[in-house]
Amino acid sequence: MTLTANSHLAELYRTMRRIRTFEERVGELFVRGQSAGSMLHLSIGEESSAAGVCDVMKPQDTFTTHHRGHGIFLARGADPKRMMAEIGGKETGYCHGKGGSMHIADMALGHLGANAIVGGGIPAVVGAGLSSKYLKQDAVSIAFFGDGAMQQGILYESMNMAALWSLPVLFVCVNNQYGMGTRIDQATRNTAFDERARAFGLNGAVVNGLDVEDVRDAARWLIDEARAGKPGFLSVEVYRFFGHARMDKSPYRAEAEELEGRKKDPVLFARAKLLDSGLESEAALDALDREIAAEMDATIDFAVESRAPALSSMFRDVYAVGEPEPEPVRARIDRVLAREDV
Amino acid sequence: MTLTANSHLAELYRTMRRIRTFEERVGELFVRGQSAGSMLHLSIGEESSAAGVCDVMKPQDTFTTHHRGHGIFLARGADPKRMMAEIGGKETGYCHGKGGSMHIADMALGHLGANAIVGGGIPAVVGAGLSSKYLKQDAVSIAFFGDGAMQQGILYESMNMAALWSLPVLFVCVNNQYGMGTRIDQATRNTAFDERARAFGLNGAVVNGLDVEDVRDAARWLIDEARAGKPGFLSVEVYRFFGHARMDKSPYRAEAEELEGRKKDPVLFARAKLLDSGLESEAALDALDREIAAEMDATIDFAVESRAPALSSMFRDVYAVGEPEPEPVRARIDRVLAREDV
Amino acid sequence: MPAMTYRDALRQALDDAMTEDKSIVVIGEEVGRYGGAYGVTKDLIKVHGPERLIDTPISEPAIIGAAVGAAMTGLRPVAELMYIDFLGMTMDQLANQAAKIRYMFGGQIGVPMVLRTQGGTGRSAGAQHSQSLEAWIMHTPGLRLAMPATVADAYHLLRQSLTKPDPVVFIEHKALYTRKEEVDLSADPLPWGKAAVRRHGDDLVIVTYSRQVLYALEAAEALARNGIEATVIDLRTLNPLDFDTIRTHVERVGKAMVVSEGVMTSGVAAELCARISEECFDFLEQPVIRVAGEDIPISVSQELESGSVPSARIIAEVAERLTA
Amino acid sequence: MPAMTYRDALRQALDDAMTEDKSIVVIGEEVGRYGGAYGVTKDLIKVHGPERLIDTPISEPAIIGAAVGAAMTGLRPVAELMYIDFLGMTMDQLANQAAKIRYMFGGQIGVPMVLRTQGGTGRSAGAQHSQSLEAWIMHTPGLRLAMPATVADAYHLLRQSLTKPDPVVFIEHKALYTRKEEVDLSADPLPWGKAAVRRHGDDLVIVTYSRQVLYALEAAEALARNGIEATVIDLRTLNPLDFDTIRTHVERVGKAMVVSEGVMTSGVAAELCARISEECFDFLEQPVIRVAGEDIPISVSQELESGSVPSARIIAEVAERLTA
Ligand SMILES: Cc1ncc(C[n+]2csc(CCOP(=O)(O)OP(=O)(O)O)c2C)c(N)n1
Ligand SMILES: Cc1ncc(C[n+]2csc(CCOP(=O)(O)OP(=O)(O)O)c2C)c(N)n1
Ligand SMILES: [Mg+2]
Ligand SMILES: [Mg+2]
Repeated sequence: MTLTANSHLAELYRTMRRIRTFEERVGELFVRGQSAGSMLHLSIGEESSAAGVCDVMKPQDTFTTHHRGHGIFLARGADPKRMMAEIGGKETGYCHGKGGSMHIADMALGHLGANAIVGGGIPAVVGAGLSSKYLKQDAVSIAFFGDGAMQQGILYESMNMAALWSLPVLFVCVNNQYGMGTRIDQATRNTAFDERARAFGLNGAVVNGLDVEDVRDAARWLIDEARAGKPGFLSVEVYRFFGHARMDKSPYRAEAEELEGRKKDPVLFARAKLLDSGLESEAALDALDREIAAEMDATIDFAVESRAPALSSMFRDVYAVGEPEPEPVRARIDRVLAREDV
Repeated sequence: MTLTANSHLAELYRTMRRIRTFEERVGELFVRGQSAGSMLHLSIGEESSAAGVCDVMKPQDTFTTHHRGHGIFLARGADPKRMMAEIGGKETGYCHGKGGSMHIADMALGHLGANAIVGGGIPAVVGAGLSSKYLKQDAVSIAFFGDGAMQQGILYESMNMAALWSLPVLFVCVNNQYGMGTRIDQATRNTAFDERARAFGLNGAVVNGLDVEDVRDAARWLIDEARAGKPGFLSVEVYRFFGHARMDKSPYRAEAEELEGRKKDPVLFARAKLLDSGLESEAALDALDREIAAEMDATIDFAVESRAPALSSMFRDVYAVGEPEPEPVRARIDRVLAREDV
Repeated sequence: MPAMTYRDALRQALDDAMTEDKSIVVIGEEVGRYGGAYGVTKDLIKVHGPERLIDTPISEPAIIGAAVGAAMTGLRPVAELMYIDFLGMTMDQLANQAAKIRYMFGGQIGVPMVLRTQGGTGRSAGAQHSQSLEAWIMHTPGLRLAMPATVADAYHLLRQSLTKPDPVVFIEHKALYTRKEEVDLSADPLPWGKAAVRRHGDDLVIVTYSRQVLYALEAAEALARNGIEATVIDLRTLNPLDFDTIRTHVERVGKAMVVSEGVMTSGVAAELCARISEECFDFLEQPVIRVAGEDIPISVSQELESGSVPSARIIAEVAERLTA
Repeated sequence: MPAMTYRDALRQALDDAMTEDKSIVVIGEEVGRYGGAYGVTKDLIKVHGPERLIDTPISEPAIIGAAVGAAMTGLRPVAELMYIDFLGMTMDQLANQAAKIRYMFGGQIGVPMVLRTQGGTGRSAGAQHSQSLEAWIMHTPGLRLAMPATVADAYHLLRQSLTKPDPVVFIEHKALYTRKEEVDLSADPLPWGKAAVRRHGDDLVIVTYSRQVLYALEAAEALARNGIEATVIDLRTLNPLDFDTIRTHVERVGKAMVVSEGVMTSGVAAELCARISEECFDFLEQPVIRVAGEDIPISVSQELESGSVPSARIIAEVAERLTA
């Protein structure tokens, strides 16, 4: 690590660059036909939401993410190799190939799980907030989700409970302007989402995601408040640089809009800020970027070289170890067909 | 009808008195053991919400209600005999004894149905609004529900759609301060419900339900706006005079609170207003009340004397007439057991 | 032995479990101050406090979702759904989250929660408050399913459910709350997952659960007066399913009837009938007969309501023909 | 005859139906501008306009609820649920409202809507995007259920569904969209509710639906090479269920296998197995065998995913043993 890292912004930059590079490698894994399926949702363009919020989380804090959660998990400290292996459906992945990109989790890092159901992971943080309060864990629980989830009713039920019970909970909307092909103003009449949170009695804020330090500052306020019992909501305004998933070329948005949107690049912005302020040199940042590239290249090799899970592992972990297990269909049929020896 | 009815308020009074008296008779039906079950939710104390809103509805307008919807249906012009028969589970009821108090409906009056699911009838008005807009029916569709439904997520999904699509829809919360034993401030942090509606881009208003004319005026504004394409939300603040359902004695609220709450009586308030303003005489109102009492007495007789539905009607109306019908279990078993003659 | 109601046994189970295990919290509508719509949690708030009897807004999806999150972070929540009919709002949190979390996450963590609810007919509560939806649960891998028929099981199955590492859906029957039995709760309970043979007979096996156990026993008494002796099996839990007990008796007797209050088509009775037909094929003298709820919604009219689900009379009548 | 994909047949059905019946509107996520997550509604917005291809927010419960209300007031909505896995959020609106409205209201009105969705495995989409939940629907009185396996049925069943007075759940299979067949859409379709006998044989009857029809046919070809001739029945609709066709063939042949991609326990295969076992009891030479999805969630790992549901190979292997 050649970076002088004489500022915290450099750390944030590193986190964001790692996310960006990782996501690029996920794209490669897909192109090489080594990913488990094509439902891969890249968080390129959204790195500031992940880096900024996770930066002010404490070790005991917990979180859930949506389907576009690679960046958040990385920012929280995930091992990119185990992530990539999971995205490839491999035995060495975080979930041994059962979860994949959309259902990755790691209890050690307080990652209560990504979710393929839009809004599906939101109410869990209310429960985690209850645990924190009742068991005095001093943990804030954060739900990350997209702007699409702003129209899922369960969000308001969850906000309402968090406010009613004064729970240490934060709701973070990664507002990348689109849910698949639907622009936020095609999904709702009033896009000032913080008003909703306030109407339910929460703190609410909107922050431009261009500058990760702004995100971090907003998150710090809201997390501090949440820890003290006043839950909050934060919308981080970013732009989804690419299609919804790997197969989507975003034909529903104009190229001009995309070009404009991609100018809102939190990684490049942080880089420029570091250089402008003289905190880091171009050479040091280039070296860092190369180092990250190498690190992330290795994740592909790791994933590709890892084994698929053994077929027999299929029946594992439906229930806890030692509990009655599901009987394989084959075993059932064998018994029925073998009945002549009765 | 001996009432001079020289004012519209007198009409509203009549509507409210009919509701109150009807509900009292529902209570009697239950006490006499002639109701179908005990899940009867009286709207005594809430008459102004029903009378005020229905007063400004047009014939083509449609609506759904919650489980406490007798008053709304009556205000809309329902036949109290058929209502009482339905509450008794009788063949002569609106739904031939299948629906009962909580699932009563009448397409002729645009009543798209009461609902035993808190919030369950809300999204239907979005669909009715779509029909109205697409088929140019010029109809507003109104969802009536209790304050308890303010914490059901589907309400916000529905509000959001109504606002997004500029539908002729109105959401009316009959805020009787309680959902079963839970006071509104025990269910939510911020009880200013109109803020939520505005945060979703709807018109929002709160009105004190003491004076039915205030309710009517608020409803008129919101319904006019809705008809013109701006959906709205109205919370009518009333007090639930009695227990949640027939078995509930409300031990969770203080007697002093109940006595205070029952002072907020929209029926007596309208009566006093009529008398104070000299629009009606005490004698005329007494005569009206007696007339209504007699009318409602007759509903009990009608219900009690009506037949239970024939057992065979059980298999009717699962699907449309002429479509494949469900096979009775008995018929299936008969066939299986009669197989020896194959 | 003291007589106790089903309701009080449930309450006692919660009370005892909460006393022993401080991680248990009850979360649901009206579970605290009100004491539960059917009185099961009555006054528990006075003993265990409002932080452990958590009254919620009417937000079923988030109630179940919050229970999932709480179960993942150190609590053992008992989420109450006032009526099983509200499952339809919560199946995402239950079937996509609670049931699958251990599996999707490769065994990292479980969701030790209990979803308590009640179902069935008997109170003229109509189509949206009288259903028997256990088949949805039984069809969802990852969810355990307990349905007590007796007062003792109300107690013991709930206590056992509250020790399980995986989500348990615990379905009470609304018509049983006031049922009283003499019980000795200190007697050793049957193990979790084991069916109870409530009556022994050589002419017919009736396999059932929940309220229909009582109907089956009533029918068996009537049948006995006509010289027909039925074995009545109370499954107690549908997941795990104790098929060994079913097999033993069906193979011994050769005739079986399965009874479920749920809608017949694609219901629990179908699974039981299929399983017996497959596995006991060579022993069956007659087809396995399903006595189950009609393929229709439930009406408020008492006549239609009681006419649309099995009764002791119908069970007896069919049993008589089956053994003729 | 022109070759056409399953996807295009569905699209054509919607297009033709919308041209004929102006009350049809499509309502769902990404159905308009985007053209559907699987492309089924591609460019229909250009033909029929945005008032009839209604892009919605991501609000599944309200989408179904809005469709119910629209269906009661003059429209014939096609509500699209992008994945059947999202049923769990909508079962209240579907099972408590859509399915029961005609009944609860005493026959006053129906809910002529179609819920289009897709299910099944095949895309490494994981536990929350690969389920086969048709059993929940089949267990709900009031809902019709269609599941096309062929390109022609994709067209005709959807057209027929769009004339029905009651709610129809129409489940496509995600692995079939790109499947191509030569079809003559102008040929008379089978009536609604009638099963198709896709292959005739005297040794075994395989009863199935949706993608498993293709696997069964593939297995039957393999079996034929070993001299075993299977009848393959494609149910096409699960409600109504054409049991007469099943009965005719099972009674003729004496051996039956039922195949479903859904989880085995308490699933559609259970209903079919139970029904055949009851009704064809005296004709069965062997127990009815269920080949179905494992009682586990679906993994993203391709190996685990494909290993957890039936395949042509397994069907053939079991059939061979069953007929040995
Ligand atoms: C309940 C549910 N509905 C629909 C989908 C299909 N879907 C997956 S992602 C997505 C868009 C989500 O948009 P947003 O929440 O803004 O997240 P983003 O993809 O922009 O990160 C949709 C509709 C889903 N997975 N879950
Ligand atoms: C989805 C759902 N949850 C819970 C219930 C049980 N329940 C019936 S009425 C009620 C209280 C409703 O309160 P509110 O909406 O304020 O209406 P009110 O009874 O005060 O008129 C509850 C919890 C239900 N019927 N449906
Ligand atoms: Mg988005
Ligand atoms: Mg209320």
